[in-house]
Amino acid sequence: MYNEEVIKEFQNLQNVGFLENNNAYSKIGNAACGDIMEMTMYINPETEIIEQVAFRTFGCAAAQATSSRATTLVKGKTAKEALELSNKAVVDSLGGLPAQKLHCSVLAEEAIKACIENYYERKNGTEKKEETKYV
Amino acid sequence: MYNEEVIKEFQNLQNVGFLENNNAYSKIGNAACGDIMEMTMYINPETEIIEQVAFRTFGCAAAQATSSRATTLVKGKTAKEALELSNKAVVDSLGGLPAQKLHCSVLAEEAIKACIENYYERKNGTEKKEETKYV
Amino acid sequence: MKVYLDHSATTYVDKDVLEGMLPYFTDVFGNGSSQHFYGREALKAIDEARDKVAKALNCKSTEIYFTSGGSESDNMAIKGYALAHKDKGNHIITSKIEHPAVLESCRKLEKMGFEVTYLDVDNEGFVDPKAVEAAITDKTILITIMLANNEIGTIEPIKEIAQIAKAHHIAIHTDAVQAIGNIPVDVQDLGVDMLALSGHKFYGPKGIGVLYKKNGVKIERFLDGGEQERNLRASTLNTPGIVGIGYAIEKAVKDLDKNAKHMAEVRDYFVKKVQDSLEYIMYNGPKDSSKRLPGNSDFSFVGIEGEGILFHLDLAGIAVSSGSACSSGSLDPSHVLLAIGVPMAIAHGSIRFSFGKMNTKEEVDYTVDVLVKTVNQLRSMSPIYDELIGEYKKCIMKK
Amino acid sequence: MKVYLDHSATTYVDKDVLEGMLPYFTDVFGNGSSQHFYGREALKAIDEARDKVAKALNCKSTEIYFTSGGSESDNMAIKGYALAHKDKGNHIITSKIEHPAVLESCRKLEKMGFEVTYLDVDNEGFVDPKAVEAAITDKTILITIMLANNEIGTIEPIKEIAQIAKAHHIAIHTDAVQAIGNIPVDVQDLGVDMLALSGHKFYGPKGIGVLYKKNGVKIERFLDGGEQERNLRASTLNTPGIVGIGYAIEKAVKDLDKNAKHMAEVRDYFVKKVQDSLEYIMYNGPKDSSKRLPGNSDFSFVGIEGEGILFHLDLAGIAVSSGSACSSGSLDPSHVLLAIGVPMAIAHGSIRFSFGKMNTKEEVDYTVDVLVKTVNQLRSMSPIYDELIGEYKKCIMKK
Ligand SMILES: Cc1ncc(COP(=O)(O)O)c(C=O)c1O
Ligand SMILES: Cc1ncc(COP(=O)(O)O)c(C=O)c1O
Repeated sequence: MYNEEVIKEFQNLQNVGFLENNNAYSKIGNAACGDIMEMTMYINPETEIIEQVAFRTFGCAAAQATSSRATTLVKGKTAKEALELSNKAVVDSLGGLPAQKLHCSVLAEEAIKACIENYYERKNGTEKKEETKYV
Repeated sequence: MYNEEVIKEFQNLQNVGFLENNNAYSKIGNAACGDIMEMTMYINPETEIIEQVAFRTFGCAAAQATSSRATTLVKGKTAKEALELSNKAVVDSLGGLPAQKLHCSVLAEEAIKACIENYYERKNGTEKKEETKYV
Repeated sequence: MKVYLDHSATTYVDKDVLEGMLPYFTDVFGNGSSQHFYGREALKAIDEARDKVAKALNCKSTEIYFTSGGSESDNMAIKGYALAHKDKGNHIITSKIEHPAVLESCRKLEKMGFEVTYLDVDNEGFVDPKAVEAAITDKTILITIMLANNEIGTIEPIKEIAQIAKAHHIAIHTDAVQAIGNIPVDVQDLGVDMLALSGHKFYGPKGIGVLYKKNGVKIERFLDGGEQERNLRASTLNTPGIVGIGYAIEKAVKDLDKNAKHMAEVRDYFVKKVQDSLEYIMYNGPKDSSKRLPGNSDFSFVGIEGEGILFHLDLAGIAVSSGSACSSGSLDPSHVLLAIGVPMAIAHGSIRFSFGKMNTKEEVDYTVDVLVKTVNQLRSMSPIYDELIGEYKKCIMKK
Repeated sequence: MKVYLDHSATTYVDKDVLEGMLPYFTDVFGNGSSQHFYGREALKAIDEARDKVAKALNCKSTEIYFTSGGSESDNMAIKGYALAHKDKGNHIITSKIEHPAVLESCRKLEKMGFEVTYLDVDNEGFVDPKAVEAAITDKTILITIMLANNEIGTIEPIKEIAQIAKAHHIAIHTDAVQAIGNIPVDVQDLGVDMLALSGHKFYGPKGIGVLYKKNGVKIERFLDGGEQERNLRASTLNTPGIVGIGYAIEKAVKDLDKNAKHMAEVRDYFVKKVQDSLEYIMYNGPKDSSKRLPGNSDFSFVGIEGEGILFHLDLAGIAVSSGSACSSGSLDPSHVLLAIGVPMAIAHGSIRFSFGKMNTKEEVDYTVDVLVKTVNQLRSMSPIYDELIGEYKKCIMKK
């Protein structure tokens, strides 16, 4: 059901992991629904360019492939540019996903947005710690 | 669904026809139900032996085979003996019939009984002509 | 000599159709719902078959549902639509000459509080579109009329009836089980909402059927369980059957003209020969060949009973049907023949000869030979032949 | 290397079973209801298959009904019995871990005014006969509990439950789709009134199933139409499918001990290897092998999501199932795992490995190698592995 491109991405996931030196963090989703996405970035405070990005996920193959692809698409872009990234662009770049898997691609977009929001919150000192609920 | 014996009887029907010189006649059944049996006999008035018997039928293969067999079974018997002939005996002599065809064998028994009754009625002058309804 | 003239009861699976099915029993055996190689391989074959069926019927692949046969397709369409729309109304219109799969589905709905109008047909089996329109009430939710009759071959004016249904915002289902492979079946052109097919009537496998359901038409699920067939028909997909019906329908449509022409020619040759050789017979169904299935012919032989004829032909290697295969073993004469006005006693002496794409004129010659001998023999031993000739004459005069 | 470990989803048709079926597509192609040579030939094969099934289940041939699969058999039994006995009561008892064919049939009945008790199971999936008895009211007409579960292999105490049903004059149906070929299935010994089978789960064809119904037990017809199957299941008989299921069940019963022993051995070898190689896993289902299907194993791998595992195994040529094949594509974790108390997030990381009669220990070695690598890789990229270990410990303590 997945196309070649998705399978290739899944077999060679990019930017997997956790950046200790992050200045942007997000964790979204719900384990009870089978989807958790965690993202860390290092965004250059001068240029606002996303210099490093990493993700970890508890999610299906589509979630893994789309978050991998999404991270490669935002790496090297500015935070502003990254905010423009739509899940459609990620899916298109992978050559499409089965209909019932499209919702998974939204996770990557949401994680990036939440991550960049977190960067601005931290910068502005407005960050609030929320507990993740997963059961 | 029919056994060999029934098929053989069907292919070599005995006593088919109409006896012009009959002294016993019956016609039973209902064409709307797909079953009509007509029987004629010549019964020796002295000995009461059924010397000749013939049948015609508008009916299925089972009706044909059982009436053929029934006539061979009563031929040469006395009217009294013939009245004892059960449809079971006819069916047994043919080695059995499919369950949904058993009712057809009753026709032969009934035709023989009606025919012999007709013989007695004619003899006693109590015969009444009835019209056959078939539609 | 063996002559099979019962193609309306069932056909054999074409050799190449069977060959196409074979890998799906043993090698590509996965469950089409499984998320792995074996499942995907099966699903691919299923998708391809679905596309073939959709192409043949001129609709979208998402409008094709695989079932276990024509009967299930009829049940699913009729009960499924009625139950999903019972808030809108409780009236259904059908005809007196439908297949039992339709009639019995309607009877089941009657038990549940629905009302059903069983329309009369004329003496050739035609439903009158005006009668359909006249039967419509504000409670009518569904019309179900067959595209072609299985006993007497009548091709119903479904296109006209569908236009009436549409004008009144009523859904229309048609049982096309006997039509496919014999006449064009284009759901757009017909304008129907639902349509039923059965694989074994057009050289495909038994135990597989199709329901076409226009997108947007809501029905309640009939077979409950897993989420197969877009959650409308549970049960593990029958891959070999589905692949088979796909190949069969592709072939049926490709060869339609050739086969129909051939069947009509052989059938017409047969009908003429029978009519030339025997008197006091009724040729049941449409006289106009263009309104009759090309392979169908049906005769009543006055004065004799059908099973006797059938059995004599059978002993001579000729396979035909008295009434429809379904009702054989039952004692009632065909409801279809009664509906077109054949008197009861004459209806009992009826035989359907249904031709297939491979039948020949030589087979016809042999069959007519045996038939004529049989009919004459049985008539000679019929106690009511003369009386039934009278019935026959009255009936002919009425027509 | 290709390894098929999804035999509970479906099996291939055995070569000799297929060979037995082949003549019935093309040569002996008649309609089993037809009154001629072609029909009789087909009927003879059907009768023989019916005898084989009856013999395998230890019942009379007149108690066997052929359907289109396990789902239809369940629908026919449950809805058919309920509708035929609605005057006696409107309460049905089933369990929370039934197959969707049973659960959805029950839900449909609820919509029609019936009441259904969905019994809890213990943490190995067992239905407690005492709970069945406690659930009985004076309105209870039917109990339907599966003989063996398709996900976690639990063999339910049907014999005991049937005794309770009998004592209360309540009918009992059992879904034996997963049981046949794996454990003995004897309807007399079990004491059930109805029992469902599906051909493709024991090396027979897809699209064919069996309903055993004890003589005297009344049900309403589900599939309406012609008078096939003693007027209880319409539609032209699927001769090749019926012949196939006949051969398959004969073989399944003959080879039962050998196959079950082999499967249990390979399965046990697999389970031990997995348990020795990975920590924080849950082996779902009965620990006692004698109460578990010999080919079944089911694991939850804490901290990761099932599809990822399934996909990695698939890329390595290994076919397994996450949850049941039916619910794949859906987002809810298996209702069975939730019913036995697996926490939601952990249930998501579950895989069923179901073994067949031809699987080998070499295949197991390869599978465990790939599995261990996969689980470790996915755990390394899981953001909630550590947290879920906590969940897991709590859950284990509760048990
Ligand atoms: C007109 C018509 N409808 C429905 C059916 C039912 O098809 P099946 O027996 O394959 O379910 C048949 C044939 O039996 C038929 O001729
Ligand atoms: C326990 C159980 N019941 C019923 C079914 C339904 O069988 P089928 O899909 O062949 O209709 C299955 C398998 O899918 C099953 O595992």
